Amino acid sequence: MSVSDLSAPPAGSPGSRVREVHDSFHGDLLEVSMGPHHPSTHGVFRMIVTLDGETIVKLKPVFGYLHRNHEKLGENVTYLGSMPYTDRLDYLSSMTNNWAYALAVEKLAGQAVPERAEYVRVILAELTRLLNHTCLAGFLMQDCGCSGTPLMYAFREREYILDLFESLSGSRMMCNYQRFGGCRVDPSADWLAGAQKLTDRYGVFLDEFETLLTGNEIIMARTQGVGKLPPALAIGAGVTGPMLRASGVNYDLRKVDAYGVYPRFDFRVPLGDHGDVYDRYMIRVLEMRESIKILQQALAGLPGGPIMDPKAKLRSFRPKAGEAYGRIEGPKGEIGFYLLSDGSPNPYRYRIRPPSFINLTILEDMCLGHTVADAVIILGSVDIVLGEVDR
Amino acid sequence: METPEQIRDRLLARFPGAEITVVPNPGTAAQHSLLLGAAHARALAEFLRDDATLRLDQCSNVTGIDWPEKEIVETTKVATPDPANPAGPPKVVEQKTKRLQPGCLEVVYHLYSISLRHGPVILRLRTGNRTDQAAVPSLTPVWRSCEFQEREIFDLFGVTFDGHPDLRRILMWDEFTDHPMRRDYVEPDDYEWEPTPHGTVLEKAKAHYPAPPPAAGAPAQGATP
Amino acid sequence: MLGTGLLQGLGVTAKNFVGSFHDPARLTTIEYPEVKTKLPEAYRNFPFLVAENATDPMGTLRCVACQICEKECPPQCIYIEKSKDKKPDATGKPQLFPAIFAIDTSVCMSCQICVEVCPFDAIKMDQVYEIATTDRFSALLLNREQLAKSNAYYHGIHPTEAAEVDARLAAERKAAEEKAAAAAAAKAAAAAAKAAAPAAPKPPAAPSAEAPKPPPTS
Amino acid sequence: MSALSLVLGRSLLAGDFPAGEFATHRLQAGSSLVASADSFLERLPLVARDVFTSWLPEPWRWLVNSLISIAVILSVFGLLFAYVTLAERKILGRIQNRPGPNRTPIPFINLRFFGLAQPFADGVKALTKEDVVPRGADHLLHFLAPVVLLAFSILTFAVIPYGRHLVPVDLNAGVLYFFAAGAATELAVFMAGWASRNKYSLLAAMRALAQLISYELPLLLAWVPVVLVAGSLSTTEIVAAQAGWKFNLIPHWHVFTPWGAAGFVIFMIAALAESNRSPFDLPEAESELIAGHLTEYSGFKYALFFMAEYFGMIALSGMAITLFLGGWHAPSPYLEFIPSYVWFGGKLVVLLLGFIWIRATFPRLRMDQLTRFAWKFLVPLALINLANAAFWSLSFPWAGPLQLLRWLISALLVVGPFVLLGRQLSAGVAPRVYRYAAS
Repeated sequence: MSVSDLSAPPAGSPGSRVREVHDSFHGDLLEVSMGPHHPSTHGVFRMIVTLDGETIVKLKPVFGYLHRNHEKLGENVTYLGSMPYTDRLDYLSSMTNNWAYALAVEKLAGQAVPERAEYVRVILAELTRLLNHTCLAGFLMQDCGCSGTPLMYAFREREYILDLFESLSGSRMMCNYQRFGGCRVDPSADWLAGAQKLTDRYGVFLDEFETLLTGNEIIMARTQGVGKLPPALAIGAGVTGPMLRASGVNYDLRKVDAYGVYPRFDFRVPLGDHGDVYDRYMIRVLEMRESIKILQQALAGLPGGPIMDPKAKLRSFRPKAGEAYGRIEGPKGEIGFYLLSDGSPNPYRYRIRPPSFINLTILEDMCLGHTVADAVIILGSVDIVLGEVDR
Repeated sequence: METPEQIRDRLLARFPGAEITVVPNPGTAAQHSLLLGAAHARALAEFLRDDATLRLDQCSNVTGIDWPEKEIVETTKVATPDPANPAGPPKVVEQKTKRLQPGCLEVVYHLYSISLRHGPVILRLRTGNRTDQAAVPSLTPVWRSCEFQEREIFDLFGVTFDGHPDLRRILMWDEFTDHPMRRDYVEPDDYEWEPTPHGTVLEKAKAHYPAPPPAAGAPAQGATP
Repeated sequence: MLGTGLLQGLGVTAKNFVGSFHDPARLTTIEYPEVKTKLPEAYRNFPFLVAENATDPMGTLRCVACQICEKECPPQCIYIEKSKDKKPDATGKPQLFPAIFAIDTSVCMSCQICVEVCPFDAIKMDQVYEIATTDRFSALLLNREQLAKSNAYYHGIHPTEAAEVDARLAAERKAAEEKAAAAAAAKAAAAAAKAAAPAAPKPPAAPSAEAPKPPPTS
Repeated sequence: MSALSLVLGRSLLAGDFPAGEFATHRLQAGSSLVASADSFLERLPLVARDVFTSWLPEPWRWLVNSLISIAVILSVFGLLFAYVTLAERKILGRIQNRPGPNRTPIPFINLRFFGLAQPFADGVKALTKEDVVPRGADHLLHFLAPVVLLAFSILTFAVIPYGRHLVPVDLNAGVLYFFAAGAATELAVFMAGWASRNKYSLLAAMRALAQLISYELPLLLAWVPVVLVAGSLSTTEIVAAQAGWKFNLIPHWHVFTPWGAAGFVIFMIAALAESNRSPFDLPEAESELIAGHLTEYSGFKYALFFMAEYFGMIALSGMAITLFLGGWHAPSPYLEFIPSYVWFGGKLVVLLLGFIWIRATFPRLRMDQLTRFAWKFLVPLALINLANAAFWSLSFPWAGPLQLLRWLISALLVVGPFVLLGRQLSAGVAPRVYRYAAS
């Protein structure tokens, strides 16, 4: 089904297309409140959508239904005490949240990390990326109207990764695993063998998953040309992660910041040329294939040695006064932590840069001129988790 | 990338009247920042975005910091002539001076360049005080990514951004009046406290439920002697 | 040609349908109340207090009410009140003990930070998960008696970790005993030396010189 | 277009070919094979009915016979509905690597037996749930919508021949009656959407109407060739036209001709859309419109909607069997000892499984794509298919090598337009190749 003759005008700046229609031919505009209890707003997100027929002429996102003032909580507990709370930001990718926070604190305190811990962090971050992207593909297809089948396949594979997380950190989603200066537990040989087995099989699953979805004409018709995001707008709006790369901007913090031991691994950064929903889906699939490559290399090259820096302190941890902003490439984009220390055990200011919140900045621009059905999948392709958006 | 001092010098050369100070970061991260005056902030930001050697096209992170009024006690050693022994060495007396550091609200912008792959350059804007002069110019016209983050700072810290296209509360509901991220914020006692056995929560729970029913209130009472 | 992708998709679902009858990897559901997965050893859910002895849990709690966990607990779900008096711990050293130790499991998020910060290995993570109740308050607030579980139980759920902890504690006790013995010997020598001088005051008895209880070998 | 109408007009005027082909089939139907197939089992339903009603006086017997037919249809298809929902959930589950509902025990004996009691548990739940009507709703229409919907879908069962002797009403324009009653169901959906006073329901109602207008046409155009070839609008005649086997091997079903296969596929696609099934379940698109026109329904009214949806699905499958799959005819002369109604049921179950399989696999189309797919793809294909069927009828006397040519031309008339229209339809939509950053 061609998208060229679709009556989709190019998306303008926010609100520019709002028109007051009261003549007898066009009728009134219809304002629909999608959410906070809507099946495909991925939680308690709400969009106030103004419709002309089924075409969106205005879309205002409304946040805060899951707001618990996470940053205030962070200021009232110790540096260590914030670690379990970071699990609850983006609860699909707690390991990368942990890492981003640990990285920021290590920057703040000048804490070194042993090599083995860096490798384990890479392994866990890439497993998290697999988990997150698989889930996203499943949810996106659910938004497209699949009756749960891709989602259940995605969840089947996610379950294997969560089993790994559980046997390492003790919890499936709320891992609370990274520490300042290393990781909490050393992965056993059994665990590493399990991770290796999963890595070896994952490509097979992806092949089957792609057979089901990637070449499917309905999915291509639904997603190609929908929610286009031009690169200039994407950069200006602070969009990061797979969404930015789907717009064709080559910016992957694993390459740019070269944090951890990422420079040692050979992997490529896939880029999209259209910046539409299909590209966002495909970039994630291709990133998963690159993650498998990183996992293979990291598991093969995992060095021995301690998992925690012996000088790292758990109790009475007081970094000296100063500030630091640490960021990593999370599965959803740049997850960063800004910490301001006044020398006390609690941070003076604890700020999270939530990627999915900032990626929502241009939601309206992407949705204007499309239909309700498109808005749902555009939102799905942004990949939001409300725990992180509302904090 | 240029150091903050170099950036400051270049900015001063381009915008002669601008107020730019380098705020050093004593921590190990050594991410120093530039404190901009409100008058030129937007022009400076636009320059930073468009300048060929910097090209800071991405504003990654925007955050607020609350600095309440603080009493600072400074001790200075003053040498006064010893009255008992005028001829001898002067007596050193410690004088304590108290001064009130005025409070302010600060907005911090972390800028990165996607095209040149460097950063961060950190900008700071400060309000005059925490009450009636809590406004800074908005940088949303320069970087679109500030839109929601500045709304969040307006919501949680109470900084007003001049020139923001859509400055409304974002995380709290529209009828909410206070700014929860300020350090002197007091939680309202208007929501359901669960009687937990300790600390402030129990105090509030007791105050809020003067006579709890025995079945529901028993745990709190049972745990606290 | 139009439709090939759709047909391939139908093939994948058909493969999964057929596979669900013979391939365990394509029918992954575990029917929960009847069948339960084996929990990994690292699994954690809600803390408990370790007591050395199952028969007298309150008397042999390792906890000395130092309140570190109470301070570090991120959601502030632990409430401790110290005892007024002291009683001997496993090594015989007089220690404070928690007169009240309550954990509000409706607030607890099983983050394990209390376990990590505890210097006495007194609080460990449990593996319970079928703990739903209809009472929102009292049933979710666990007191000292409900929290105390024996070291044997700890060995049952986290064998590797428990063995490490026991080995470490045994080593610490041995070191303490040796130190105490050395101190007693030194004191005895000093006393012998002082005995020559009758005017010398009588030295106080070293508290740690009492015979320590043997560590439980559960 | 004019050429097409010319062909059609000529063939209709000539009037000999359908009768010719039909007569041939009749001849075969009258042969010894069929006579031997009309066994006791075949007559069993009638015999059983007559045991009850033979003692009645004539006008009463007719009435009671009709009532028994109605009761049997309602109970059989009610039960089929119940177990299709269960089968759907279980098959969807199996496809999604989970067992599906399997825990509901049979009451009192507490035996699970693969969850076979599940539909009854669902029914009890639906009956005991509170019936919520929004305050702003149009109460009368809100109440009427599920009733009307269900009534119309039940009406469609009247003309389907379920077996050799099992035709509830043998109308001579049965097919027309069927589609007239079937089309009214969309109006009930619109009624529900309008009466609910809910914006999602209203959007669903708009979608339902657009879908009705778009898909009624290909649905009708898909069966016109059958009528053309069979020469009758009566369902029994159409089934009779498909009797017999070529070389005792290939049945004379319409689906085994090029135009019949194409017509069958078009019919099934349009039937998917007519019964609001995935991938055309736009009116109740749960990821977009919560539950569409069902948003404000609960309890038994909601169950009625479901029942109507499944009844519609069953009826359309039954009509597809009648039109294209040889009705109750057995696929092979050696299998004729199995009663005809069993064959009908078997084919019905296969088609329903196809519906479920498609639902498990495909995502949903968008509204504009849905209508474009109908107008730009299905309608032209169906029109060409009509011409194809006309050609097929005209070339009926061709024999020998000409027979091969007949097949070739007819197949070309199916494949050629499909490829061309498909290419036009999928212009701009293709799998993509991605580049990788240099560093």
